Amino acid sequence: MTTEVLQVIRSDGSVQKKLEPTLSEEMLRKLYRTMVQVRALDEKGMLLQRTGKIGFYVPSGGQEASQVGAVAALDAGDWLFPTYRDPGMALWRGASFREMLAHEFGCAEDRSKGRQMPNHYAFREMKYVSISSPIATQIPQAVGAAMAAKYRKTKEIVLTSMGDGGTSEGDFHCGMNFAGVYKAPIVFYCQNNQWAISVPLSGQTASESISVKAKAYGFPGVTVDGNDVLAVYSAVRQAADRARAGGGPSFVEALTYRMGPHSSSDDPKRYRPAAEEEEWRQKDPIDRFRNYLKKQGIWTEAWEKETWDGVRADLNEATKQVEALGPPTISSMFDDVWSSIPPVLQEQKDSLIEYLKKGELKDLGGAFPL
Amino acid sequence: MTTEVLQVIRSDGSVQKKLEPTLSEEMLRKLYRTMVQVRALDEKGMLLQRTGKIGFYVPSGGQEASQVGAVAALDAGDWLFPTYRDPGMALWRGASFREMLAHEFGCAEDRSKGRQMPNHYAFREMKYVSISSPIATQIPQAVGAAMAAKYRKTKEIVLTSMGDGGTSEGDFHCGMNFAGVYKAPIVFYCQNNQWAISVPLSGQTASESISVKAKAYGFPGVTVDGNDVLAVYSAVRQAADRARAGGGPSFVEALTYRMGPHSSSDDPKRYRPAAEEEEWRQKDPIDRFRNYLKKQGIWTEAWEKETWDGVRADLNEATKQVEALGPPTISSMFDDVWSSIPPVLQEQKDSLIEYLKKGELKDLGGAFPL
Amino acid sequence: MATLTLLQAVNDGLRTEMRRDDRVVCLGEDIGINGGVFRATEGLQKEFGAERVIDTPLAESGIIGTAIGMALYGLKPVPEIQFMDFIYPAFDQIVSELAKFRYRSGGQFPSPVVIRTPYGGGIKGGHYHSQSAEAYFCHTPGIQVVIPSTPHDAKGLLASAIRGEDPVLFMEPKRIYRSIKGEVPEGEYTVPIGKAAIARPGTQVTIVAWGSMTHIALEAAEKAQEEKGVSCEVLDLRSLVPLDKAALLESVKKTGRVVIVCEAPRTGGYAGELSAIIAEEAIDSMEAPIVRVTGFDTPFPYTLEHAYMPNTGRILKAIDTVVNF
Amino acid sequence: MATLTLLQAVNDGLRTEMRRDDRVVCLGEDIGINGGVFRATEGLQKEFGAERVIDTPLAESGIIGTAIGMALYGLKPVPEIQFMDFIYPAFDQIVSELAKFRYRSGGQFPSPVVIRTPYGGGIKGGHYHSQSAEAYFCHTPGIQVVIPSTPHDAKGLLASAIRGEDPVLFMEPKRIYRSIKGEVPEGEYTVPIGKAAIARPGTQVTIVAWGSMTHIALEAAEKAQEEKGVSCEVLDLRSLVPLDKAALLESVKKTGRVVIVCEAPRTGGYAGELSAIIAEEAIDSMEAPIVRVTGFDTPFPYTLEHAYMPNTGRILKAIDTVVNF
Ligand SMILES: Cc1ncc(C[n+]2csc(CCOP(=O)(O)OP(=O)(O)O)c2C)c(N)n1
Ligand SMILES: Cc1ncc(C[n+]2csc(CCOP(=O)(O)OP(=O)(O)O)c2C)c(N)n1
Ligand SMILES: [Mg+2]
Ligand SMILES: [Mg+2]
Repeated sequence: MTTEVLQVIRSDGSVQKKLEPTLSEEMLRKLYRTMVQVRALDEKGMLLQRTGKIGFYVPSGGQEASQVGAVAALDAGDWLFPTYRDPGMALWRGASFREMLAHEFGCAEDRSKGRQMPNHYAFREMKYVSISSPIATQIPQAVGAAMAAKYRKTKEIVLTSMGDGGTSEGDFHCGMNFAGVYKAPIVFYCQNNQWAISVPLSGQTASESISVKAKAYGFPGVTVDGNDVLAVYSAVRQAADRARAGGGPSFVEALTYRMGPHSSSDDPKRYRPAAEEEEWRQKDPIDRFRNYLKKQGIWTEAWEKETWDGVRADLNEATKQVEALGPPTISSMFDDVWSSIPPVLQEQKDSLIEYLKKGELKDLGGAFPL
Repeated sequence: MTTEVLQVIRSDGSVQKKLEPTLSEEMLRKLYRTMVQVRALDEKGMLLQRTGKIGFYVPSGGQEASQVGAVAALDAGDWLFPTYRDPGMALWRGASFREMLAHEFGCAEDRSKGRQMPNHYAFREMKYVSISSPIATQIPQAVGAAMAAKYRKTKEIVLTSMGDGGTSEGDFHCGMNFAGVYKAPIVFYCQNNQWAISVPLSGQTASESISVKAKAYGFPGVTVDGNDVLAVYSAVRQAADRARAGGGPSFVEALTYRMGPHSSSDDPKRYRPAAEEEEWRQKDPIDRFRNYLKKQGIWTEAWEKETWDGVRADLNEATKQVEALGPPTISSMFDDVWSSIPPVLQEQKDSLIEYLKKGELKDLGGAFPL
Repeated sequence: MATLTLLQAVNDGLRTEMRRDDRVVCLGEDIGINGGVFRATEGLQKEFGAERVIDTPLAESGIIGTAIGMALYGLKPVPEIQFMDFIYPAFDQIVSELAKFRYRSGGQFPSPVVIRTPYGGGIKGGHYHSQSAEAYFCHTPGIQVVIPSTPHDAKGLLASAIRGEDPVLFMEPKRIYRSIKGEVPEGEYTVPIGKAAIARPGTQVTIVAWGSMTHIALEAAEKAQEEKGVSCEVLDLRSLVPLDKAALLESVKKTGRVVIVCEAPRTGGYAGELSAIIAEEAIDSMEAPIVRVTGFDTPFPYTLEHAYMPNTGRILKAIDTVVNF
Repeated sequence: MATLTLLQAVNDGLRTEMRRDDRVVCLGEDIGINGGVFRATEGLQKEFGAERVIDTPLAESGIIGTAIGMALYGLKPVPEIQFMDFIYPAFDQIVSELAKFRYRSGGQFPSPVVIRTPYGGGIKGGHYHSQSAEAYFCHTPGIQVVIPSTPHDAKGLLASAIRGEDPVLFMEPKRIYRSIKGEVPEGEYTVPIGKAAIARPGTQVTIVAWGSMTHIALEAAEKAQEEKGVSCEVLDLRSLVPLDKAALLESVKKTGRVVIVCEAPRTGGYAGELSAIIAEEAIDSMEAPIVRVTGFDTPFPYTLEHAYMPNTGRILKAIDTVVNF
């Protein structure tokens, strides 16, 4: 059995008319621009890491279409439970480079107050839920939010993102099963980028596809070309409409590829053939979409340059600003464990601050404000 | 979609010839006798609990065919990772009533030394692995044993049993997925008795059947009539043969019904309609098999009586013997945490024994040997 | 005021808070039509419907995971874990997620989930229906650990937990679910989290306890008074985290002698933490070494549970030890 | 003898035991062709094949669950959990199953699994790549908790763990994976589990530590000697369970002053247990209250990790406190 793969834009940019979504030119341009933003942020992130300015970075190059196409198919009020490889979902919803970078630097201005590694964003007002490192934990949480939305009889739905590796965790199973039972308004969205660090898909599961797993929970699953932003958009849109109309959960698998290393700590040469990377380079999601925009008469050389130059200028400006920001205060370490600080923790805080005030700041490098 | 249900013995005892396994008369008699043993043990167990002689009991009435048919389809050297509702698997392999009851009473002679609640058997030499209360934990363990058998290139295979509720736990997913990836020689065996305490199947999963879940892991799944001992036998046998031949895992779902309460602590009247129980009573697995044996000319009134009388006599004799056995020594509480007792625990043991020797035994009811 | 069992007080507490605030939802295995295997949620589904009193599939990680999502959304979920022994499949969701959501998001995403679970030995539940796992959670910053020992506190502390903004592990001593009765005010009231109670005033020895051990400690204190004329103060911690250190140290400084009772295995149990705190901060007042009366470093046995669990005899012996030091 | 890093010693230890006994198999995420994300299993799959050095799907409960099954069957599985922060999905398999199998089956089904996992802070790993979760497992009867601090001990303790008959949690201090080097004998040898080591002899203060904290303690001890002339003994516990209580009490009775260093959150950490034991059993010898130098009761922060973790400055302050009491 082979799984059918939904595609809208063929590699030459021509289109399967029947499946093509009707999107405004503005929307198409925003899709492209956001994909460019993701790629530019990626380059910057890896550079900052390589030059020692930030400690870690998770690139998502190659997955621009699958991130951006999915979020674009939702309403602004829908909830996102993303992974560390979904910066595009935040950028689409209006996160600024400054906000993203303040997080990579872990500085005082970081929304998460420097408590998590880079790429673990959180944006409350965008309903972009705080990302966790433990894989797949967001999946049942997303189902809970969807159940809550249903209980409140709102029209909000939820999308949760995951990797191919993430489908192996017990929490994937729990979340999927609960959603099926409660007909929760949710889209399960898997970016199957073929690898979980060094483990290829064949080492992850023996199922004929990832989308077929939805059968185990009684709702539909489809597989789409994840490097085709319009295919992703269409599939997620359909799933979202279904959820919003009370039809319950759906599963969407997007076939894509992580072009870079798993993270700045990883070296993919150890485990995967260069030829495979090269093969996927030919399927670059930005190139593909550019071909489409060309065929639509939207794309021009000048607009391409303007887009990239604009994005890069924003990014460089943001980098400069963020480099000048300071780290969080040491006192802030004790905030947000609870809604208010209990006496035992207050004592710990007081004793650390008192100790540091007694001139022991050198132990901590000196540069950190109390 | 409705799932096909494999059946060999129709309710009147007539047979779907094509599917009928060829079993010796001796084997058929042993199947029947073991099913009778299970039912008799059940009656005794509930009685002992109701009269306060044991603290707890888990009946498995209604599921005699599904327990016994499955274990009978295996080789004696195959491993079992069962649940608390599988006494029939132990009885088939030769466990005596005395051994079973010594466990229900939690006395010194109990193989588990009185450490677990009733129905949590363990028989090393039968490869009947120690049963756990936490649901579904045995599933990945069973897969590990199967992987080990494969590594050792033996012909042993593994069967793990679970309830319908058990399929919802993360460990079900982990075990199934690992088995698919490693083509482990294992049979996943689900006794779908329609209820997980008070939760009906529809509240457990939205999938069209339980056996369809195997698709998510890339191996076959079938559904059989679990009150038809020959259908169970055939399906498990086929799955076992496949595993033994290197074909990897299979999933077998047996549709059955728990006729009694979930346990001696449960009252099913609170949550399920009497009519449903009545409907299933008509499908009694022992009656069904008796009809078959009649048609085969094996069954006689006299043999029926002899079987029941023999089983009941054994059981009464065993009960008498076990009632006379004493509890484990208090010292034994400190054994088997580790292969040998470490100093810190030795101190704890010494201090308790010393305290009890100082005449404080009354605190502990007095009746317990040190 | 009605006289209720601890179990009825929990039920009353849930009902009262659900009537008060439609954000409160319950979920768990068998909590609906069956009213929970102990009947703590009896009648709630009937009153509030199946969308607010939700029977779940058999998956604790799913229960806590979805509860977290509901809390992030703005509800006040109160999941039940049927026995505390079965909380471990949800350990990752509790320790990595529930306890850390507010912190890791810089305060953007609080997740106020109240996990209710019956815990502890003394009901002949054996290996897997008897554990007292509070120590794991006390060592997990970000989750409060609350354990009532009376019907009055059960309802009042549960109300505080549900109205609060922080995750709470609410452990219910199932051994005394039905055996301990007491006056419980009708309608709404709260008992603050983070305040210990003096269950019995005394002057010579402080016995620290929580949950069902409070009652064993009280029995021992009675006997010590009657049989030996020793006056014991019994401090019922009520919340282990946040700890009422002030009350603890005050009692200890008064008596100078301490017995800590904890039914969990000894090594790494919360009694050790209390002992360490007292040794560090009140050593000057101590007239004798602290004695811990605890479970043993073995899994929980079935037949021998009475030998495993702290009882009045062992507490009396500990009282002797600290008094005659 | 070769000079190896701690990481190389682990790798050497695994290879040596795998050569010695074909029952030994390794499994975990990315341990095969990739050699583990830290390279602890580098080259093993090449030497022993993919059936003995098994890359697994991404599911810790599956890893530990299958490892238990292998052990029941008669193998000696050595699963790796990629970071200790990710051990929690397997918590149920470890706590309910691995630790209890022998006991609950009356000794019929031992399950000698050795779980290796890198733990601890100091590598800028932030919230979820820095935790020291030993306390949870120390409170779980049935599993040994072993933590080496030198290459020599890493290999020797790992050999003992693998040859032993009990489940072991083998925690590897990743902060010093590469920074600590030392002489490691070639071929087979063992270091016994359950014996502490005196990492530095001294007379006035006992500093108790384990894992990477041993080296911070040693630095502090050096400085205390140099700067203040205070002689500190550093006791490296090496195994937390079973605890070498004799060695602990011997040192404490000699010095009368104790500092315990533990990088985990303070409340309920293993330092508290040690403090409790010392207070109970050696109070007569104590010249000053015990001081614990620990992480704080917050989740692990990223940017501020240096402020969170115990450092030489805080240990020196603690030494001052116990000396000047
Ligand atoms: C519970 C857990 N186990 C292990 C890890 C270590 N880890 C981080 S990412 C990763 C692979 C994830 O693969 P996949 O889900 O396919 O997502 P991708 O990185 O390919 O986007 C692993 C094993 C983790 N973060 N959490
Ligand atoms: C992890 C866990 N959660 C909850 C329970 C409590 N419990 C015991 S049996 C049971 C229902 C099991 O249903 P199923 O798997 O269908 O098996 P059955 O009892 O019907 O044979 C529950 C919820 C448990 N034992 N373990
Ligand atoms: Mg992937
Ligand atoms: Mg069932």
